[in-house]
Amino acid sequence: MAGLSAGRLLSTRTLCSVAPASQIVELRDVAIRIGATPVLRDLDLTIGPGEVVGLFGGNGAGKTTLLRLLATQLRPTSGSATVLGSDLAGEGRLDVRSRIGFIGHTPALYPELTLRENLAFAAAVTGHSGGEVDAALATVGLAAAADRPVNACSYGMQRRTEFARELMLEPELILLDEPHSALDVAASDLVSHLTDDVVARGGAALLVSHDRERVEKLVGRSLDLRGGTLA
Amino acid sequence: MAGLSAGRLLSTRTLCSVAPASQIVELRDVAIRIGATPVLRDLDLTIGPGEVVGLFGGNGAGKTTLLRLLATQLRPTSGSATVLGSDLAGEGRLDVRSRIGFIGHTPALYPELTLRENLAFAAAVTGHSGGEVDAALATVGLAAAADRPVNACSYGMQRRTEFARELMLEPELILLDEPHSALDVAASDLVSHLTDDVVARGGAALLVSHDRERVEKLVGRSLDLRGGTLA
Amino acid sequence: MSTQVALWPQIRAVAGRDLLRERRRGEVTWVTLPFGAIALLLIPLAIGIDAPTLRNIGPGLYWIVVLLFGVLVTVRRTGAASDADSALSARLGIDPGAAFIGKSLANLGLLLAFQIVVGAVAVVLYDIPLDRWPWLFVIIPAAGVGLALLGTLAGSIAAGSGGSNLVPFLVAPLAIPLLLGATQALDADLSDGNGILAWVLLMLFVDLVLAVVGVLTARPLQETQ
Amino acid sequence: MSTQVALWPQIRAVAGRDLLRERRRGEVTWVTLPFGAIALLLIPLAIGIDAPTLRNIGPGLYWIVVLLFGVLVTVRRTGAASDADSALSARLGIDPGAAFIGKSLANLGLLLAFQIVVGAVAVVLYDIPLDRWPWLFVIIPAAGVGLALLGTLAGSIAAGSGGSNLVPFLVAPLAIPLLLGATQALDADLSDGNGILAWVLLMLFVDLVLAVVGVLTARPLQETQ
Amino acid sequence: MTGSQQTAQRRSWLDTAALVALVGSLGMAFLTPAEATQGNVARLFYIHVPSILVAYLCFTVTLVGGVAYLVTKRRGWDHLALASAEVGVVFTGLTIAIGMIWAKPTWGVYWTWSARLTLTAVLFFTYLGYLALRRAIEDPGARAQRAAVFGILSIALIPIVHFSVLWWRDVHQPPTLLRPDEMQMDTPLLLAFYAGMIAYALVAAALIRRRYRLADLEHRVEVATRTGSGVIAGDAVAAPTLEGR
Ligand code: HEM
Ligand SMILES: Nc1ncnc2c1ncn2[C@@H]1O[C@H](COP(=O)(O)OP(=O)(O)OP(=O)(O)O)[C@@H](O)[C@H]1O
Ligand SMILES: Nc1ncnc2c1ncn2[C@@H]1O[C@H](COP(=O)(O)OP(=O)(O)OP(=O)(O)O)[C@@H](O)[C@H]1O
Ligand SMILES: [Mg+2]
Ligand SMILES: [Mg+2]
Repeated sequence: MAGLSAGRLLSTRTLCSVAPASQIVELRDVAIRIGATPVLRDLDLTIGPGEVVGLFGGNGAGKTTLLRLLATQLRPTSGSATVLGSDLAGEGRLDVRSRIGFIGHTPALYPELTLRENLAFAAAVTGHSGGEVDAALATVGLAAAADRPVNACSYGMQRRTEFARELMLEPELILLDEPHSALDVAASDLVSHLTDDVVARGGAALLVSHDRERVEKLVGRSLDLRGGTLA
Repeated sequence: MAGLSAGRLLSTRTLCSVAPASQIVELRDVAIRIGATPVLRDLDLTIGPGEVVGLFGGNGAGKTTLLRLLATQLRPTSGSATVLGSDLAGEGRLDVRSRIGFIGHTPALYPELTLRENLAFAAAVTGHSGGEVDAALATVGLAAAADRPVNACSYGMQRRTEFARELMLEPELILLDEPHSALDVAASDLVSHLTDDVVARGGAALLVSHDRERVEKLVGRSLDLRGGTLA
Repeated sequence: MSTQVALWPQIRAVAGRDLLRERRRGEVTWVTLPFGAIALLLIPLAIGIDAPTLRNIGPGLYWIVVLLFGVLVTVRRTGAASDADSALSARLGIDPGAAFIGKSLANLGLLLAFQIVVGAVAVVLYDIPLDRWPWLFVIIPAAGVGLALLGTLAGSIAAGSGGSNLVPFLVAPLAIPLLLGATQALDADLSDGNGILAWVLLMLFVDLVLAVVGVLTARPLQETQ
Repeated sequence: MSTQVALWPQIRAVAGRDLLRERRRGEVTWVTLPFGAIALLLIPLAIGIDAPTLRNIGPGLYWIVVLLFGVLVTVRRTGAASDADSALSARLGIDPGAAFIGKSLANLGLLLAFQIVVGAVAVVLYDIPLDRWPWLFVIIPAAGVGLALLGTLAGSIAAGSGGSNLVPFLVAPLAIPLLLGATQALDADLSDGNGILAWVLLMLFVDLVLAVVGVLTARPLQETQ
Repeated sequence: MTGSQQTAQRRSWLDTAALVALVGSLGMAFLTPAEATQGNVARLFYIHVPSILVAYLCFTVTLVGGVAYLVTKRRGWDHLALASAEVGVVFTGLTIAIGMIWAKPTWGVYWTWSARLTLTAVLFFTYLGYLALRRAIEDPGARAQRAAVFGILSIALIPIVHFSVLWWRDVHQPPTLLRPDEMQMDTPLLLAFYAGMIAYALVAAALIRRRYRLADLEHRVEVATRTGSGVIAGDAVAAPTLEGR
């Protein structure tokens, strides 16, 4: 248990200590219950490097739950789940977190801090520089709004900031939950820009959406979640 | 100032004491500042009974701000603003609140309460019956999930619950902020169902969206918000 | 299309909602209440006093804990107005006066439970003599009502822009008469019921003032949110 | 694609974030701190005691207020993990130990400010004699460190499922030695520095234990959130 | 050995030893000479003190089990922590009950303000809290980890309870037994005390063993039911029923 050795505090840390995985996501016979409620069952899913996958399904089907599993926010109740070579049931999942990008329904930003402060924090804990922060904000078109606190920004501006964060952090797996919602016409290309970026680095992307027409243009493979499992 | 007479507490209350307005929304030369920041200016807008209006504009243009003004959550900084015959700058706006429906970016639901409890509360304070609650939940397809707490429901389920609330409360003006986002394919007709419902009662609807193609099919008139004002 | 909504159902719905949310979250039951009991326990350990003195100052300590933690009960998270919360209140157009009374009733229920449980702990821990226990049936509710109203008022002031910074300054001066009334009414030096009565009347007067002020200012306060 | 991130920048970033958020919100400055001072003022009113006694038990009351409100400082809203908050921590993969230390440092800063301001109020209000004031430069930080660590630990335990209900049970036992050390170290009965030293050492020992336990359990606690 | 065989199992040697030792120690407690000032009531000492010391021991085992679980992640350590915490709570309760019975004739009240009494109650409630925490968390892994942390932190109370009589002025007896400098007891009394210690320790061990088995069975049931199928959460959401479509 690496975490129990206090010596780690004094040393530096290797985020990528696992061997490069042949597959980015590997789920085998995974089930998830939340409390007593079964949400997902019999899930088998493999996503390899360079893949962009679309995930569709009705409201409450379990799409967000699956993304949260892959983002290490939930643990599988049973089955074997591996992301970037790290077992999602074990403690090792904490170490791949910084390599997995996630944009969910609710913006994960500190409401009191400005957009720049939010990104600067993300940069500081992941070893990126301040220059990258400004570059990312400029990419998403928020350079002029960088010093506005998040709670004084529109919903779309908050989502754009999350895209800026992911562009800056360069994850190897990006999970996008309804990425087009709240982005205006000019910004909607951010989605493909981000997935292209990740894929170009040998990563993979998983996109959840209800707008099949629009998203199927971006993905190489589509999955349907129905009855708690992939159809 | 009706609220200052404690006698009202003992009597019953007439929510619709104003005379039926000829226009549902009337803004003349309205400006809104939040703190020191000017967000909207020179706004002129009239929406009559039976109208369904689409509102478009880029991220941060001020669409949500305009809806919040009409929902009496914000007050105009200058200009004259009337909704359902009630002046939005004055205290009377408190009395038209129950007649204005609003579905915003973030679900306005109590996270600890179940879907049914949330609607039952809304019903109780507006004088609707428990039967109407169940009917509304059934309409949006959530009858079987009615006893789940909001924080154990997916985002789409939460938004559907808000549609159920508005169907039950039968507002005379309905304000929808990106109504299609989070609704699955089967549920996306809820938007037109709700606006039809309001319009059929002589009300009006205002829809904000980034998906112009989809929303222009539903609306009779489109507005563009640019540079803080309606183009 | 005119809807007639009586105020009493609104009051009941608001109080019911607050109590239900608290039951689901258990913030008062599981955090505030145990902390209050633990505070009672820590105080004598910190000031290191003996049993007789403790019996003497016990009631005062009890009321202090009720006051300080009572404020916590009334400004608890489920009671506090979050963004979604205030959007919902705005949507439903609940009468501000009815909302004030409903919230105060819910607060009162929680406060009474808090007072009784923590009171039992105080009696056991500090060995407080209960010679004049019948008065408690007046004093505890009178203090509870006052604190509940005060807390609700503080909450609605805090909900306004920039207002939350001023809550402590507002609560303290108004809490002092309540605290004084409650402690003096149980003071062992008072030999007759009349002395108690005067303090109880002071508390009831404060309660009345708070109720009237609360209802009358509910609308203007709501309006400036 | 391996990224090497040293822990010290992470610690600094976390502490900086917490302090910045608090500065923007002003929860401690404008709510907790005034309430603490007001509590000090109300206690003698409630227990109705005279100046000499007050001078005696004053330090104890001060420490009680620091403890109770100190816990509030550390579990304040900006420090508490909201949903978006924990989603973000999960996204960034901050080292759990570094996060623990960073948060504790921020808490320590706020607590020291609280201790000093409320301490000044206590000295003025209660006329506490400060014969052995140089010791304060050890005792106040020692108590602050302990409470800061304790609060952070309590916060991360509360962040998990079902855990928040138990924070009071956890804080109390660990707070007792801190409280004891702080009050005894300033007890007027101790005539020599040795007596004080023993209590200060007790506090430092508790601080050390809390720091070690906090860092070592950070990972398992994070993992179960 | 299957689960049903385990539960149906006859009393083991440990159970027998515990029973014999318990009877023996109670016998010795009554054979010792009556105490000078308090008389027979002082015989409660032979239950009061051994039971709290055994409770301390149980809570220490909970700590050890917790640490070992965190290091090895072996389920068994968590079962041990749970079992010994439960038994410790029982023995703490016994100490308090006997103490209160003892207090009535000697101090005139069942309970009074005293640091030791109060802190013993805190000890009792803290470990009740430990057990409550375990009930509150559904996920077995998360439960074991959080409980372990709680068990580690709560151990701080034991020295506090023990030293409380020295740290605060107290009506309760100052230490007579566990004093580093000298023993203040006569030999027969001391023998009866040691007999009590051994007896209660054996009783605790027997109870812990049984509870450990039970925890193991509970865990197996949990695992077995977890993979069973139920109604999937998403099936509760239907398509909207919009009339006139
Ligand atoms: C009312 C509840 C009581 C409680 C909760 C209580 C609690 C305790 C505890 C926790 C200990 C073990 C302390 C340690 O060594 O760590 C203890 C020891 C002891 N108790 Fe009590 N006690 C109570 C009443 C009494 C009474 C009424 C008497 C007799 C007058 C008594 C006599 C003793 C003695 C002689 C010891 C052994 C002291 C030593 O050698 O350390 N207790 N008690
Ligand atoms: N509290 C505030 N203080 C300062 N500026 C604010 C505040 N709230 C909103 N704004 C600004 O007002 C502008 C309009 O915000 P609004 O939320 O109305 O945009 P929007 O049109 O709804 O955008 P989106 O499509 O992203 O939802 C934004 O530029 C925002 O930064
Ligand atoms: N904490 C919880 N307790 C019980 N059930 C839960 C909990 N969280 C989620 N669920 C259930 O799990 C199911 C899947 O939720 P999820 O958020 O993954 O759906 P989704 O596919 O993302 O739907 P949407 O399209 O509406 O976003 C839902 O039916 C929901 O009710
Ligand atoms: Mg979802
Ligand atoms: Mg908007």
